[in-house]
Order: sequence, then C-alpha cells, then structure tokens
Amino acid sequence: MVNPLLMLAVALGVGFIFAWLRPYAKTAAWTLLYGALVFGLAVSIQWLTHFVSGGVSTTVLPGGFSPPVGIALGWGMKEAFISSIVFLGGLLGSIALFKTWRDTPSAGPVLFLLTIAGSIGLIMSRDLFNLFVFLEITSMSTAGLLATGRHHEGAVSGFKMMLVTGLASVLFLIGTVYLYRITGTLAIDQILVSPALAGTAGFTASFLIIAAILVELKIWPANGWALDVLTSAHPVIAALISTVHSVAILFVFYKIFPLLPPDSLLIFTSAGLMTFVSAHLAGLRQDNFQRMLAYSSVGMMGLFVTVITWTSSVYGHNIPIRIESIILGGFIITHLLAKGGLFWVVAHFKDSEGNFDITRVGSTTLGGVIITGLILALAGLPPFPSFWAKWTLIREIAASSLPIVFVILLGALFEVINLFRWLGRALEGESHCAVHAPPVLSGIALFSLGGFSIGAIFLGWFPDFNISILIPFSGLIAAGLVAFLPNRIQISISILILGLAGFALVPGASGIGQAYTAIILGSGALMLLTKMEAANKDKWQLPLIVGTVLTVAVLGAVHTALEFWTSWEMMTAVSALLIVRGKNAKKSALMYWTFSMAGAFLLLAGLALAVSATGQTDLSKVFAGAPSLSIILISLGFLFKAGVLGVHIWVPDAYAESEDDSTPYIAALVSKAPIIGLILVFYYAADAFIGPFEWRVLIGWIGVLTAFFGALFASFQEDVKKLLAYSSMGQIGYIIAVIALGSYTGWVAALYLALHHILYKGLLFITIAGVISRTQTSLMYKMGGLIKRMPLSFVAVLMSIIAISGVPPLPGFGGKWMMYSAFIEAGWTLQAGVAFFASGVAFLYLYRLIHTVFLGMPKNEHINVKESSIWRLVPMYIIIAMIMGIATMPKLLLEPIMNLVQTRFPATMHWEAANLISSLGSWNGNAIMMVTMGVFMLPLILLLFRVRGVKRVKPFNIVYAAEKPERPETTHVAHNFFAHYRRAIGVIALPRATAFWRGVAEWTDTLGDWVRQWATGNGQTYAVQVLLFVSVLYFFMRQTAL
Amino acid sequence: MTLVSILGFVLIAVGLWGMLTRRNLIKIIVGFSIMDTGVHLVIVSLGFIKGRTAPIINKALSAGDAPSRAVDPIPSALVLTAIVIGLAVTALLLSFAVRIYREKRTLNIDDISELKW
Amino acid sequence: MYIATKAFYLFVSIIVALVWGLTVNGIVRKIVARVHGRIGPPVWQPFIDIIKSNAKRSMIAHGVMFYFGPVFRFAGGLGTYVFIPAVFGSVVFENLSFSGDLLLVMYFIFFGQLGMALGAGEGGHPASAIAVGRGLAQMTAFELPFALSIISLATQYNTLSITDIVAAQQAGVMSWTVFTNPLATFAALFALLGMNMHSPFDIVIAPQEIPLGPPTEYQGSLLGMLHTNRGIFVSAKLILFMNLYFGGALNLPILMVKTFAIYMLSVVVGVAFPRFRADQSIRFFLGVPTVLGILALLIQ
Amino acid sequence: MIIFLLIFLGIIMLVAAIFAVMTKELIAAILATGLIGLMASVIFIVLAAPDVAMTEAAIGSGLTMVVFLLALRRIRQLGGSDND
Amino acid sequence: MIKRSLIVLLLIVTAYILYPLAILPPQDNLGNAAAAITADGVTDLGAANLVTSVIVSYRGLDTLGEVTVLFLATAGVGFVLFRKRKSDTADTEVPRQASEFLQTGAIFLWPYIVILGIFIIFHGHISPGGGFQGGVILAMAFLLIMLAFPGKALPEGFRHAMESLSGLAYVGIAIAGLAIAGDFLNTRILPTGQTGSLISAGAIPLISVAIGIKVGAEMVTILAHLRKEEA
Repeated sequence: MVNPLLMLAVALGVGFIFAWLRPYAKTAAWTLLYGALVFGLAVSIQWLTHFVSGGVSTTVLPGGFSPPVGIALGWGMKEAFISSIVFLGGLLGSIALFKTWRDTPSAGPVLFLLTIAGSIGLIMSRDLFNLFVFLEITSMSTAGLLATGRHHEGAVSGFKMMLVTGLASVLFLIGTVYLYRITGTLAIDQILVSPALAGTAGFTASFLIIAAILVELKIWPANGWALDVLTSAHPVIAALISTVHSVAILFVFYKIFPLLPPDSLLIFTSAGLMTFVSAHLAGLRQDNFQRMLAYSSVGMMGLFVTVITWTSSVYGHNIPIRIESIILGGFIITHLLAKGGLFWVVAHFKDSEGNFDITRVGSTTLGGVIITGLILALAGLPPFPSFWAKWTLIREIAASSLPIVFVILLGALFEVINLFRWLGRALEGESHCAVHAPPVLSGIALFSLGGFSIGAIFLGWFPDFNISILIPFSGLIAAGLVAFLPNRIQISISILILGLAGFALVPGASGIGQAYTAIILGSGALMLLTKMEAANKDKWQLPLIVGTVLTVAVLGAVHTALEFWTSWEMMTAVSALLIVRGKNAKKSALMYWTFSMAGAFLLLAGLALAVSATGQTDLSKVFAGAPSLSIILISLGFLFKAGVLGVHIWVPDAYAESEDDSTPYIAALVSKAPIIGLILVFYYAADAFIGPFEWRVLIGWIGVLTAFFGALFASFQEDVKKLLAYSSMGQIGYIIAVIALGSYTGWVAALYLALHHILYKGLLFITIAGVISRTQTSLMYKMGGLIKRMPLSFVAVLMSIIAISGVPPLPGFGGKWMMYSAFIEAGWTLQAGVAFFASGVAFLYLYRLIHTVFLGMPKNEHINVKESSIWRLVPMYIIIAMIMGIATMPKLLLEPIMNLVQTRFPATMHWEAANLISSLGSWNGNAIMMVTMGVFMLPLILLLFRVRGVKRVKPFNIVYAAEKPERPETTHVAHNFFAHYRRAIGVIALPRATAFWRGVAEWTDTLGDWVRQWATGNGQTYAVQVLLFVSVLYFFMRQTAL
Repeated sequence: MTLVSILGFVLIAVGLWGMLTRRNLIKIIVGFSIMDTGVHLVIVSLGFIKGRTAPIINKALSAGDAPSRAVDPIPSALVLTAIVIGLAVTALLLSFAVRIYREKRTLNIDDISELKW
Repeated sequence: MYIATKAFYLFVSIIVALVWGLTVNGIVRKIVARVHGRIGPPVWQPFIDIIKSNAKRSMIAHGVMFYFGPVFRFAGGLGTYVFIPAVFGSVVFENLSFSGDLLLVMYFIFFGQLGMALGAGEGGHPASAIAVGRGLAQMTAFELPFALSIISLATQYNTLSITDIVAAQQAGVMSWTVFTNPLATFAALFALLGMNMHSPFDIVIAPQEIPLGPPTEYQGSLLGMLHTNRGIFVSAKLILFMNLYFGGALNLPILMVKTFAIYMLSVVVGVAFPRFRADQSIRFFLGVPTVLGILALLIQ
Repeated sequence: MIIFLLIFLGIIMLVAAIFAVMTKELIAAILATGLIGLMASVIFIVLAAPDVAMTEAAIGSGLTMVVFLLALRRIRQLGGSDND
Repeated sequence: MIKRSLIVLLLIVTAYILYPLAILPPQDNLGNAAAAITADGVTDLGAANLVTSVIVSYRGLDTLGEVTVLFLATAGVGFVLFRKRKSDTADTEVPRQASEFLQTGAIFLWPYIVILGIFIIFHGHISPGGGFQGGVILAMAFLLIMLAFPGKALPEGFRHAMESLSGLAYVGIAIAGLAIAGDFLNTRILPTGQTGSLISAGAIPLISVAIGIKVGAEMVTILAHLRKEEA
C-alpha cells in the first residue's frame, strides 16, 4: 500500500513547481497537475477498498516520531472515504475549470491543488497545531481562489473571509497552545485522555478550538461571510469550498468535538439545527440561484453537525458503522455530487457577463434531466443516497427525540420547496436558444448518475427493501429512452411497460394492495390509449405519465415501512414533475409539491416513530404496534396528500394547470395514493390506537366537510378543470370519511367509491380534455351547445355525472347507499347529514358542467368543432361499458371487495340473490336497473308514437315566437351561474384556507427575509457576529459543562 | 510568564477593537496584525519557565542539563510558524485591500457590502 | 306469470296515483283561486291540460336531449312512485318497494330533476337555464332538512326500509312519527314546502318573469308529459310523507285523506306568504328547518 | 530588573497599539505596528526564545511593515490618501 | 454607537471567557512533549538547536505546511493583484529613481546581508536561526536592491525557479525520508554527526537550506508583486 502522506507530498510538490514548469513544458505541467489528483484519488480508493474489506486503521508518523513529540496522522476507513470524496470533487472540479485556467495565471490551478492538499491534511492530521496550519492553508488558498471570479465581489468576499477566518484561527491558536500548556501535548488522542482536560482552563481552551471550527463550519449566526463567499466565487470554486473544503473541516469537527464534555452535545445539535432551519428559511427569499445554493450548503453543514453530535450523544463512542456510513456517507456523497453538480450547472450556463439564467438549463432535454436529477438528489428523493440517509436519520432520531425530527423536517421542507421552485423555473425554459452540450454537461450527468448508482449500492444495507419497489424508475427511464420513437409505438411500449410492471408487481402483492396495484395499472394503461391521438409536443410527458402510474401502483405492492415511504416519495416527485410540465403550472406545481412534501414529511415522522417504537420493519407489524401519535402523524400525512379541507388549496391549481392530458392520471390515480395509505394504516392498526381523543371521528368530520366544501367550491368555478378538481376533492372527502368509520360497510363503500372515482373521474377528465383540445378554452362560459358537435362526449359526461351524483341506476348510487348505511349504522348521523347536503350541492356543479359546456346556446366560434378523436372515444366508451356493467351486475364487483374487507372486519352485509342486505335496508342494483329502464322506456315509447309531429329547429330558434336572438351570448347565462347560491351561503365558501396559507407563506417569507438580513454584507459585522456567536455559545456551554 | 501573557491578551483586545471598529481596511489589517503579535506573546510566555535558558545545546547548556534548564522549545517552534503564517495572511489581506481599492475606489468597509442577503 | 301479474298491479297502482295526484292538483288550484278571490279553473283542469297538450299536432324539438328531458322527468316521477309502497299490506299497491329502500327513493327524485334540467338546458332558452339554476339551488337547500329528518328516522327505527317504517307506526295514532319524532317531522314538512314549489318557494316556476320556469320551451305532448308527471310525482311525494310521518295507509281512502291533508299544509302556507327570492329561500331552509333536523338527530 | 524592562516594553507596546488603532494617519499606524513587533522581539529575547526574537524582528516588525507600506504605496498610486 | 457598545460588551465577555486561561500560574516543569524533546532531542537528531529540531524534524509537517502557506500567500497576492494589462510589466520600467544615498548604501550593504542570511540558514541547527530567519534576511537584501534600483530586482524567472525547486527539494527530501527511513520527512536519512558542528543533524541543514531559499524567494516575490506600479 502506498503511504497516504504521498498523496499530500505529491500534491504539494506539483503545486510548488507547476507555475514554474508551465511556461516551459505546458503539457507536462498539466499532466502533473491532473496526475496528482488522479494519484490521490487512486490511493484513497485503494485504501478505502482495503479498509472496507477489513483492513485495520493505521497511524502515520511523519518524521518517525510518535506523539507527544511528533505529529500523528490518522488513516482509517473514514479518512480514506473523505479523502476519496475530496479528490473526486477536486478532480471533477479541475476538469470543469480547465478552460478557465488555460488563459489565466498559474496561481488558479496551484491554489486549487493546494486547497485539495490542505483538505487532505485536515482530514489526516490528529495534531491540533498541525490542524491549525492546514486550516490556514485551506483558508489562504480558498481566499486566493476567490479572485478567479474577475469581479470585485471576489476580492471583497475574500477579504471578509480572511477577516473572519483570521479571527477564528486566533481563537483556535489560543485554545491550542493552552491545551498544550495544560496537557503537555498537542496530539488530540492524548489530550482527550488527559485528566487535566476536565478543569476550567481545559474547558475554555477546548471551547475556543471548537468554537473556531464551528465558525469555519459556517454555523448560524456566524456564517454571513460564507454566504458571500459562495455567492461571489466562481461556481466551480464555490463547489470546491462548499463540498471539499467544508467536508474536510467537518471531519476536523468530528475529530475534536469530544474535547468538550458529552453534556454539551445537545448544544451543538441545537446550533446545527438552527443553522439548518435558518439557512433554508433565508434561502426561500433568494432570487440568486448561486446564493440559494450557498444557503443550502450552509444548511447542509448545520445538518452535518446535528447528525454527528446527535448520534454521538445517543451512541457515545460506539456509533454503529452502518448508521454512520448511511447517514453521514449518504449526505456527504449527495452534498459533493448534487450540490457540486448544481454549482457546476451555474458555471456552465453562465453567459459572458457572468449572469446566470436558470431557464437556459432546461432548454435542452439533457440539461433538464440533469438538473432534475441533481435537485431530486439534493431533496433526498429515492434512489439517491440522501434518501437512505434521510430515512435512517429520521428513524434513528425518532427513537429518542421527536422535536428534533420536526425541526429537521421543517428545515427540509423549506429546502425542498426552495429547490423545487428553482426546478420549476429551470424546466420552464423550453423555447430558449438551444445550448449545445459540451463535455462538462456529460460530467454533470456523471455526477447525477454517480449519485444514482451509489444510491443503488446503499440498497444493500437495507434488508427491508425489495428492489422491485424501484421498478417505476426502470419504467420511467425505459419510457424516456424510447421518447424518440413515433408516438404510437412509444405509447404501445409504454402500455407494455405497465403490463410488464404488472407481471412483476401484482403477484408479489396481497389483499387490498394487490387489487389496488392491478386496478391502477389497468386503468393507467387504458387512459394511455388517449395519447394515441396526436404526436407529443412534450417529450417528457409520456415517461412521466408512465412513471406516475407506476409509482402510484407500486404503493399496493409494498411490504415494509421503508418500501412504503420510498414509493410514496417517488410518487410525490414524479407526479410533481408531471404537473410542472403544464404551461403555467410553475406556481401550482410548487404548491402541490409543498403540500405533498409537508404531508410526506408528516408521514415520514410518523413512520419513523412507529418503526423505532415497534422495532419492526413489516408494514403490518409496524402499524399494528404503532403508538397513537405515529398513527395520527401518518394519517395527517395522507390527509395532506388527499387535499382535505384546510389543505385543499393546491388541488384546483394542480389539476387545472397540469397539461390536459396529464390531469386524468393525477385526478384519478394519484388521488388514490392517500386512500390506499389510509386503508393500509387502518387495516393493520389495532382498534385501540385512538389515543387521547377520537382521531377517527375527527378524520370522519374532516372527510365529510371536505366533501361538502369541495362540492360548494366546485359550484362557483368558471374553469371546467378547476370544477372537476374541486369535485375530486369532494369525492375523496367521502372516501376518507367512510374509511374513518372503520366498519365493514364503510370500507366496502370506500373501496367501491374509490374504484368508481377512478372510472368516472378518469372518464370525465379524458372527455373534458378532448373538449378543451377542440375548443381551446377551459372556461365554461366560453363554451356551450356542444352537444350538437360532440354528442358522444356529451353522453360520456352525462354518464359520469349521473354516476358521480349517485342517481340510480348507475353504480354511484350503490356507493352512496352503502355510505349512508354505514354512517347511520355507526351513529354518525350528523356526518351523514352533511354528506347528504354535499351530494345535493354536487348537483349544482354537475349540472353546470354539463349544461354550460354541452347545452344552451352554442358559441359562434365553436360552430365547427369536431367530435373528440377515436383514440379518446375508445377508452371513454370502454369505461362507460364498465360503468354500465357494474350498474347492472354490482355483485360481480362487490363480492370480491366484500371478501377483502372481511379479512379485517366481520361482515355486516350479505347477499340474497341480487339483493344486497345491510342491517338497515337493501339494494338490488339489478332490479333497479331493470325498473329504471322500464319506467324510462314507457314514456319514451309513448312519445315515439308522436314523433311525426316533431319539428326540429336550429339552436338559436328560441322563445315562443321562434325569433332568433341577435347576439347569442346574451342568452348565455353560464357565467356565475349560481350567483344566488353564492349570495345565500357564499360567505362560508370564502377562500379562508387560501388566505390562511397565504398568510403562512407570507409570514415565512418575512421571517426568511428577516433571517437573511442578518447577513449584512459587511465583513466587520460578520466578525462581530462571530464574536457574538462565540460569547453566546460559551454561556450555553457553561450551563452544561461546569 | 503571566505578565507577558496578560500583555499579550491586552494586545489581542486592542487589535480586536481595531479590527471591529475601524472603517478603513488598512486599519483593520493593522488591528489584525496587532492581535497576531499579542497571540505570539501569549504563546511564547507559555513556554517560558523562570530561570531557564534557551533550548540550544552549547557550552552554556549541556545535553544532559537540557530537561531541567532549558525552556520549552515547542512554543517557540509554534510561534515561528505562526509568525510566518501571520505575515502571509497580512500580505494577502493587503493585496485584497489594494484590489478592492482598485475596483471600488474606497477603503471603507461599509462601502463594500453590496453582496448582502 | 309472476311478472305479468306484477306489471298489471303496477299499472293499476300508477293509474290510481296519477288520477289522485291530478285531482289533488286541481282541487288545490281551485282552493288557491278562491282564497285569492277568483273563480279559478275547474277541478279537472289538469286532465284537460294533459289532453289538450297531447292533442297538439306539432311540436318543436331542439335536439335529442330536449326530447329526452320530459321522458327523464316522467321516468323520475314514475320511478319514485314505484319504489314506494303506497298502501301498507296491499299486494297491488306494494309496487316495487322490495328492490330498494328509502335512500333509493330519495335519490330517484333526483333522476327526474336532472333529466328535466338537461332537457330544459338544451332548449337554449335563458329563462330555462335561470330557472333550473334556481331550482337546483333551492333543491339542495330543502333536501338538507329532509335528509336530516330521514336519517333521524333511520336511527329511530333502525331501518331504511319504508315498509318497515310504516309497520313500526301501526300501533296507533300516537306511534306515528309525527308524534314520536316531531322535530324530524317538522323539518321534513318544511322541506315539503320547498318540494312542492308552491308560494313562497315558487321562484323556480316564477310565471311572471320567466314564464313557467324550466319548461319554458316545451309545448305539445312534451309539455303534456310534464303535466302527467306532475300528477304522479305529487302522489309519490305525498305518499312518501304519509308513510314516513303519518303512519302510512291501510287502504286507499285513508291514503287520500292523509295525502290531501298533507298537501293542504303547503297550500295554506303558500297562500299566506309572498314569494321568496332564491337566496332567501335557500337561507330559509338552511335556517330553522335544518336546525330542527339537527336537533332531531341530536335529541334521540 | 527584568520585570521593569518588561513593564517598560509593555507600556510602550500598549501605547503604540492604541495609537496605531486610533490614529488617522495610516503611515503612523503602520510604523507603530512595526514598533510593537520590535518591542515584542525584545521580550522574546527576555523569554529565552532567540529564534522567535529573530523571526519577529525580521518578519513581525521588518517585512510586515514593508508589506504594509508597499500596499499603501499602490493605493496611493491609485489616488488613495494616507488618512482613513 | 449601539454597535460600539455591543463590541465593548463583546470584548468584555471575551475577556471573561479568556480569564481562566490568562490566570494560569506559570509552570515550573516541562510538559510531556517538551521533556521528551529536551531529554532525547540531541541523541535523536543531533541538532544543537532544539527549536530547529522541533521545527524541521519533530514537527516537520507543520513547517512544510507553513512553507506552503507562504507559497500560497505569494500565489494569492499575485493572483489577486493580477491584471491583464500592460502595466503588469511595470516593474521593468523605471518610474522614479531612488536617491543616490540609498543606492550607494544598498550596493555596499547587500553582500553583507546576503552573507548574514546564508550564515543564519546554515547554522540554524546549532545556533539561533534557521531557514526562516535566514530566508527573510536574504529577502531583505534583495528588497534593498529593489528599492534602490527599481527594475533591477531578481529576474522573475530565477525567482520562480528558486521558489519551485526549493519547494520541490523540500518535498523530495521528505519523500527520501519515506523511501530510505520509512517515514515521511524523516531527517535521519543522513548521519547525525557531531552535535554542534556544521555538518551534523542529518538532513536538517538540507531542509533548512531548502526552507531558506524558499522563504527568501517567496518574500521577494510577494514584495515584487506588491511593488508593481498601479497605473
């Protein structure tokens, strides 16, 4: 094995001669430079593999003297890992900078290389003064590098950095020499065991050292300088500082924090948390992408400190290597690859004036894919390493301290909102000038792919994770790879993918989940047929649709809590991406993302709590033994995702602004994810989970109120897609309410309603998408009289509104019947009343939907629209056939559902021939169908006898005297159709939730603004803040330590 | 020696005061430099033991006597390093100041805070 | 054989209900006129209307849905009626109540409303659309107390079957729901006022401003069918109320007496009060009647 | 005896330091800094650290001052003044 | 004013924090490390000046780092002040002649200063001084020339060569230690010789020389960078 110090020596040597050699032997100089980095990487990786396969850590003694007289350098697995990271980041960064370096002075590459060398020294050294020297090396070299930017900001921030790090190193130095004075040695390992450390002087000296490192680590509030530095530096340099350098300093912290007594760990944890939250909070207000990244980097450092000190406070010195590798390793790799990658993106897409416009990134497909990958990796989504890290971290913390979980998740929420906001902007720029994709881009692709594959490696550490859960990704990628094929072939392949996924997933699932997965995949495939109509304008859409269907479907096939959380996150991410593809969907998608993520994090907290409380991984056992609080958190998460009253404000926009062709999948399929989630929770959870209050009753009320307000809001919409969105909200409300009932009838009703919702909401959205594509508007009052032009669509809408409203004989009635029966059985009579009112109000919007679009006066501009294409009509009528089939033979569908539900609740309904008997009444779907047909046919036949006398007139030919209105639009009363209703009870339909959440957003923004103003930009103020930080920290520390 | 270390700390305080309150970049650097000197004094004072001599083996100090008669050589070594580093930092700070003046025509630290928030 | 017998019984039952419904309508019109101080139309005027309308040689159609509107409406009326057992214990008037329960009847009422609204919509006359909007809005409002009342009943009798509810009221006058559960009954009676669309809740029809309401565009046998439906639907509603709240009927005369009495209630109120605007009537139904309904649920 | 020397040097250094921080004249401040370095090197000799004393004299007072002055010179060339 | 009071307050707090350190009583015995060095330093390394032993050998990595810091400062200063303009060659022009007194003095003095520097470098392991001190003195000599004869400073190429090669030599000796004695920076690759004589202490003098040249060259370069004319 190569002596690890050689990495350092080679880097230093090359650094010394590069500048001199370059004028004489250009190629040799560059070869040496890159050679040094490659050498270092190779050595580190060689050692890393050595250690991973069981090698023993060693100590390197330069000069051959061991402490206390000499300097000891540690070299073990952690060191090798971090140094691999450092060299990898350095190598990639230097490649990215090559073009810049070619025509600037040699100092650039030299400083760069020496930063790497200094970082290696920081990683290896276990001697305090030696650390001081290497700290100075790295801070001098990074400060020098800041001048690369060629703007005065670089010099200004370099000055600030030198000022603050100078102050910090004075503190460090004083602490160091006093520790030497007290303990007689400079070696950390000897100091740690020295009895003299315990005294006041030892404490103070240790405190100074650690405070200095915390300042270098950019802990809030002493981090204003770092933000300025990362903002003003050349992005690749910023990447170096924020990843390589910071990680090295982090490792220093890791080595020295045991100097202070264990009681003080909580203070470090809090400081880290404050940094994490405040950075992301302030990041919310950034309109400079690089500065946002700076905040994000700072936040990451806070999280690192939290993780390190927290694990140490729980496990002492015996932190399980697996936990450390997953959490710290995962976050560090992500930090290096994803954050570094984003900084690179900035570097690559900067224009000649140094301005960065993120919309240019998304202007090419590759660019879009890359930035999506990087941002998702940073946001901690599967299968990237950070995802596993986040899961493990939250699970571990949940075992001991729930408040910390919430604080972390709050910060993480700010972060993901922030990241997605920028992703939305990036993907917006489809039409900008195409940027050709030079090697750097492929380098960034390497970054994200690297993250991806390393994430895959992480999988091996999770026995409770079945790889089949990642099938959606394969599907997404496969569908993406065929995006260049002609449309219809592409769709056929997509349908095939869904089928294959079905073969892979369905057999492994069981019970309700199995049925769910099969149904989702089947209906997804059916809806995909509609895409055959026309060539895709948007290459992304189809893969994302396939991904959405698959991620929603896979939820039914999970067995463990981790699998569930994974598929949930995938579903959230992919569906958000699908929404953001809409033309003006940036804001709506952000809102969707925000609420989905908030829900997901509640879910995560709940799951983590349940997993750590039960010590189980299997979903059934986890839920069965879960504490009440975790059940509450989990179901709250689902309620967020379901968009129940109070958090519904994302629903209309997300549905309305997503592409018309994507909406069916979101409305019909994605909306089922929280339903299956709730069902799974309550399926497995013990009946006694109710806890301090009747949580189920509360959910029930939330459900029926959601149903009511969904219907009410829908009645006041002018946009047909928003109307349908609120309608979905309402329908989901019913389903949630009956799930909350937790009774046999309720659950049969829930499953039945959910299945129907897929059918008729899919049907409606497909049909309406066809109408919108023909009329080019989604505003209902701009349509009218389309029954003449699109009769088949009219019939489809008619069928679905009859089904939704629950009017017999269509199957909607069955759902309503079971629902009321279940409510009344359970004694939830008031809820039943509200539900009934809701379904009454539903008539308003349903009538409005069909009337203003299809009936009434046609608009002049729509005189010549055509019927929807055959590719829409076929799936539409397949669904209609299914609806009719169920209406006639409800038993065929209900019997399997009842069998499924019987596994959880004792049956309270039974069949007598075609008659379904509940404890309260009976329902004979078959007979009702017959009777309805009969009573319908009778008058029809009577009327048909008189058909001779019928005189057909043109639509405008109205009013008794057959006069023609001059301006047909004046006879169109569709706008604000239910004005009187609004006058009567509109006051309860005021957008209070919207106002509330807007208030929350504004307050958060204001808070973020306030936090970020802390970074005044004045270097001297930063120095004062450092001193302030040190002083305050000292008093907190004293509390615990002395 | 306590007296010298206290002197060192006082110098650190004065330097710090200069660093934190002066507006002129050069004066800030002067403050920094003074602070550095203070630190050096503190370090050397820690290595000193009353009545002992420099740790150089010569006629006055035989190798055998060194443990009992020489002062601690390590703080001296540390200070040497620290002094050189201090100079390096000062030089770099000054070059930043020159650069800032060149770009912005000001040496007032309040005028170079446009990178805020 | 069974089906043929059943169909025959059903036919008889429907004819009886239709005739009785039309008669009641005629009587009420007469009474209202007298109260107003007019002579009023003859009692058999509804029959005349039907015949006259159907006798028209030609009719205008705006399209298929326009044509279907009255069919839906009439089917709704018929359907509602056939799912209600009209006379307790009678084989002939049992109708088809075995295939569904109270919930079915409540939702079948919507069937006709919806169909009519659609047909009227295709007519394209603004007055129709306005009227439908008002009608639907008012319907949602008065259905709420009615639904609360029904739910109260369902918990009271622990069944949703109409026949069972009637059976439970056979122990004597005091076992009628109106006495055992007066709150629910009154909530429902308020709702009935709305259902009958008499003054003060006749904004939907609003003969003066939007002639006739939804059927504005209809004439000829289409209008005739609507007239026919009015007869059968009135019967269905009244019989339903009678069954639910007033002990049902063991034979036709009792049925006639009870339904007439129930109908008179709304007429009396209608004559006494001026018309409400749509929003006023909505607020009205969401006020006292709904509170009554909620109390009925809570007090049990 | 030595203690008085130290006190004397210390007072000079303190005065110089306060002067350096307070004065408006940059050149004077720089010279005062150099003086502090020089005094410090004397103290180092007293503290039996001749190596440090040499270094402090050469670097702390000598080169540092030169570096300051050269930087100031450049600033002056750019039109800056000696006062703050 | 609020800021000032805050700073005063902070300084008081800082003083409070540092107080336990400042009042530590003077020690009367050497710590572990120092005791070991003073006891075994001479036999270990053969250098009479234990401070040099510590600098060059015991804590040689610090010194390598320190040299790197200086190198970084040089590179950084050059980089920060770099301007893609003709004025960068200003140090070859002669903007202003120094006084004759200075010129004469410089010519007279600088050989002595150089010799002093070299002496200090070479005697670093036996008497006070060493690479740093000597290097700085060398730099002073060249500074004198630079001041007296603007434009006649050390040629840039030579400076660069010195900087680079001395640094390389330092690293080379360190690696030689690894190759020969098995430890990076091991100075005992050469015989330790007679303590107190010029040729003794193993590779310490060699490293001192490398340090001396390196420090001298770096200092001169820093000064040269700073001396360039602004236009």
